[in-house]
Amino acid sequence: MRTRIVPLRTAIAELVHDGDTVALEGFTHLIPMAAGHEVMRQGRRDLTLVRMTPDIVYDQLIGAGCARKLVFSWGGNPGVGSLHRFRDAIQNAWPEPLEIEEHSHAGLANRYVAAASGLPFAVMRGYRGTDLPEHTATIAPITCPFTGEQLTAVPALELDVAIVHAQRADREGNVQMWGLTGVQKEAVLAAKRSLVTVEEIVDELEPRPNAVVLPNWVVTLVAEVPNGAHPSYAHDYYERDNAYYREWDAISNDRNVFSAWLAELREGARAPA
Amino acid sequence: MRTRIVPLRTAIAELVHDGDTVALEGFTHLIPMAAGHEVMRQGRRDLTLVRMTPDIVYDQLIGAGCARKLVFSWGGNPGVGSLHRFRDAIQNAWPEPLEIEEHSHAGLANRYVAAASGLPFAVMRGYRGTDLPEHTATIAPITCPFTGEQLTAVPALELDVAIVHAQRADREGNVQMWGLTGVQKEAVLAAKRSLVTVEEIVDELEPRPNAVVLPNWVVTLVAEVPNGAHPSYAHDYYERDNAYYREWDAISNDRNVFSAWLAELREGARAPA
Amino acid sequence: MMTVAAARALPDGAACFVGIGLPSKAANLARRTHAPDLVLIYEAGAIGAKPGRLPMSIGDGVLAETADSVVSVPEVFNYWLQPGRIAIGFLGAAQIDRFANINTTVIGPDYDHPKVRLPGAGGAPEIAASCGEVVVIVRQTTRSFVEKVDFVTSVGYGSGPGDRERLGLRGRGPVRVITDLGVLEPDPETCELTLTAVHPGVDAEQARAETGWELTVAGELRTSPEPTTEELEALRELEASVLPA
Amino acid sequence: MMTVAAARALPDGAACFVGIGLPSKAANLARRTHAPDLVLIYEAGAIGAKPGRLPMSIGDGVLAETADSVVSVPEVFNYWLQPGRIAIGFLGAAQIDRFANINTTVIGPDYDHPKVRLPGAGGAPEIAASCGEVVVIVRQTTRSFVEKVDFVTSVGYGSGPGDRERLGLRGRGPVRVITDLGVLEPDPETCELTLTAVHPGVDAEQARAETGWELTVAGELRTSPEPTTEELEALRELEASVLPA
Repeated sequence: MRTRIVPLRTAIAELVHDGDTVALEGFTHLIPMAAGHEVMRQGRRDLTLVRMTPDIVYDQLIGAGCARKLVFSWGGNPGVGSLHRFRDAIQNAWPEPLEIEEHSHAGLANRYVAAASGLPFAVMRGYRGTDLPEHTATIAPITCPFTGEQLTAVPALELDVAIVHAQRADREGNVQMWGLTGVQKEAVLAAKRSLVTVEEIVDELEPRPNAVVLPNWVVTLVAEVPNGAHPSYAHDYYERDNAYYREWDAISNDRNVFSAWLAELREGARAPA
Repeated sequence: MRTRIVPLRTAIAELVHDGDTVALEGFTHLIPMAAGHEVMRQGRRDLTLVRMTPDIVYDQLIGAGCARKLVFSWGGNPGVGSLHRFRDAIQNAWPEPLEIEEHSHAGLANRYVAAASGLPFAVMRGYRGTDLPEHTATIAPITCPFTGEQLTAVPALELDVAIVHAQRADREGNVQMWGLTGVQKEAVLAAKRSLVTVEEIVDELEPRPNAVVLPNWVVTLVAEVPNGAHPSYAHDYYERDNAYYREWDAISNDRNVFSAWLAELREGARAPA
Repeated sequence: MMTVAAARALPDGAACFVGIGLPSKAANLARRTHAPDLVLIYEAGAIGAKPGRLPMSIGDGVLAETADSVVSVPEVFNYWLQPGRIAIGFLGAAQIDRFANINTTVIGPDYDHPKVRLPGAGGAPEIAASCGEVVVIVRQTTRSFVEKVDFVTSVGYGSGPGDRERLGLRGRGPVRVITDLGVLEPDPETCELTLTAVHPGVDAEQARAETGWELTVAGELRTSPEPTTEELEALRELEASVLPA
Repeated sequence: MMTVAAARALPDGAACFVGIGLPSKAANLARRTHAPDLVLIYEAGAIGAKPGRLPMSIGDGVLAETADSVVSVPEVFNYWLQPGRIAIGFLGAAQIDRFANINTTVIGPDYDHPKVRLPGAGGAPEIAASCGEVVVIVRQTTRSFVEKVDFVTSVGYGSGPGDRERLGLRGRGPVRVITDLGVLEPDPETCELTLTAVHPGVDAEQARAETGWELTVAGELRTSPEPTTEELEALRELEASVLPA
């Protein structure tokens, strides 16, 4: 049961099905943008999309009508402002209604940890006194059996598919990423199936500082997608394209401009600039 | 509140008090042996000693009468056999009775994690069907508030002092260790006070693969103790002295031989070979 | 002035949990002026970041390159924030109320049909709960300074004295709210935010006019010292250091 | 022969949680013979270790140097073992009973005053609970093969069929007990350990004599194939590879 290395199109077709619960993770760094675009191209629907920081690729997926539900903890265009497609979906149900399940970062991170750990829930200090538990069913009180102290439990976030982007994989499908690596390991370990897009396939993964290695026996598919995190960045490969994040503000702020962008994306092999 | 760099003798005198709960951690690798010897030299008593794998340094501390209680998950001389002083304390109360609190590795590791996380307990799958809960009070059932599934809770293991050994610290007291790093980070974060003995103090900690860095604001004291993990090993500094582990079997197997060894240790600045 | 005042609130050597935007700018300004040993912690996983330029996002590469330690996001929250190891948390707000509760979730009374959907919680609820103390930076207008927030994303003092203790929140809560007009601090008795300082050229009346509740003004209202030449220069350098897009 | 038989029990490509001593030797032998892609996981934090020589301890430096990934001890147990990602767990035992329950804690009926104090649980209880299946290696004598263990450190089949499910243990449990005399497997109906193979030169009577309960012998008792030249050579090389002390 070794990882197979396949083209991105094949990977998405094989792993992501309508109605799946899917996380594309990457905390500002190494966001699997190209994989998200391929999901839009293949027209997946009714997805439950999960992501701590839905930013422009989730704005795009929501605007493209791929999502039925969003599980998240912070939705914005970092350094720029709002996500207009996300707002339009919540405020005006365009292009269709979007159910939301809202957590804090700590809560969502612990939901991934619980799933990666094979536990049904995680315990944390959090949410107490906030209005979140009133609107989010996946938050519950729990009492310490030793001290009687009241804490908060959140259920494991089990995924059908996790998609992450990394700098490298070797020919056997072992994956290496470095720099800020967020919750990517937890997301992959929380998923039944996983896809890692990588900047390049190399002969050997030489050890590096601050590297996370995912052994091939926990990765389903690898696809080589150079520049696959653009406009986010890939540490030691390319910088964040801050201009694109600002451009997105204009593209996404108008339904017609966005729809033209989406049509172009669906026709082309690459995301329109 | 920056880390101070002090001689080992000063560090033990300042941090370890009679009756404290103290963990010397290091999973086969980087065991803080020299620090343990200094605790014996200074004649600390009534300690609650905590360690996943009490091996020869704990055998020594127990034989020296420093411990009132041992919290552990596996006590043996790895690759050799039994710990004779540990056995003699439990089976014959020599040199005095030793209370024990016994866990599995997974349980004890999670107790450190809970304490490092500022939580009163951790949740795990474990212990069910074993005879451990009957004898260990710090194991309790807990029910998932979402699924109703029954799991196991273990309480946070809060330490007065954590002592670990690392390869390096810089002059500001930031600590770097690499190779197998066990539960050392968790132990330090679980403790009110911490001591890190290091092979050397360097000007700068250049980044390395598989390194754990403890920033100086979570480390109380650093002491430079070259060879301080002998007879265990320090990755990239020296190998494990397997012969010493075998010798220890003979030294520890006889109360008189052990007592002579202890007297020599207390007189000398270095551990007798 | 708001950035300078916020930077001044950070004591040298403290560990500080910073969000991107104004908090990050203020924290980096502090590092370049009076607090060179400030320890910056970013939720993306950088412990002890020392960025030479101003990061553009919370996960900017410069944070990993200059950090003492790079850890996973769950570790940041579980091992570093949750146990109360971090002295100061730095938060922004869309709305803040009389008891310093913060809203970054929705504007409007109906969560399911919000007037404006905001980004949401992010790391804020646990920062507000667990940091030793919290500093809030927010522009002061009647839209942002409200009697009661539409949604409690992060707890300040709840509905008044004793609420934090009852909820088991272990940090002290917001000790200072820094605005473009001045500084507000909770009254030690009532926990109500009170105007304790105005910036140069601002008077209490202006601050009261931009506050959505009957703002109490401290008996001894201070005026913030003018930004020093050193502070202004450091700020200019910092702003110039942002990478060209 | 015991080591060779144990090595044969490991299918190529499987992830295998190995303790030090006989399990580690057998797993490394398997890697050098029929299972070059066996993934070795050591509790000290080495995921996918490929030691060129035989490690002396569970935390031997060679494990970190050759591993695909080095992780913390809590991570090994929480992210890798507990969710059932590891196909095979390899355990030793001081005592094992009719239902394959294992004791490595104390010998004697009184925990507080044991006849012999053993090392204790280590990683075994959770390996026995969570690995896909468990292989046990232990020398067969009436002292080690007992009707009922003095202390259940790690659960095999409890008191019989259905117990694992009742306890919520998600792995299949011990599927094979490899001794110096032969191989025992749980009966599919009763879960009782049954002799299914003897090593060359051993007969069922010898095995029954060294078992502390009325040992059932399988209808078709196999004889283990003699160690091949390749296996013996690999074993010799492996033993020679231990670092000089």
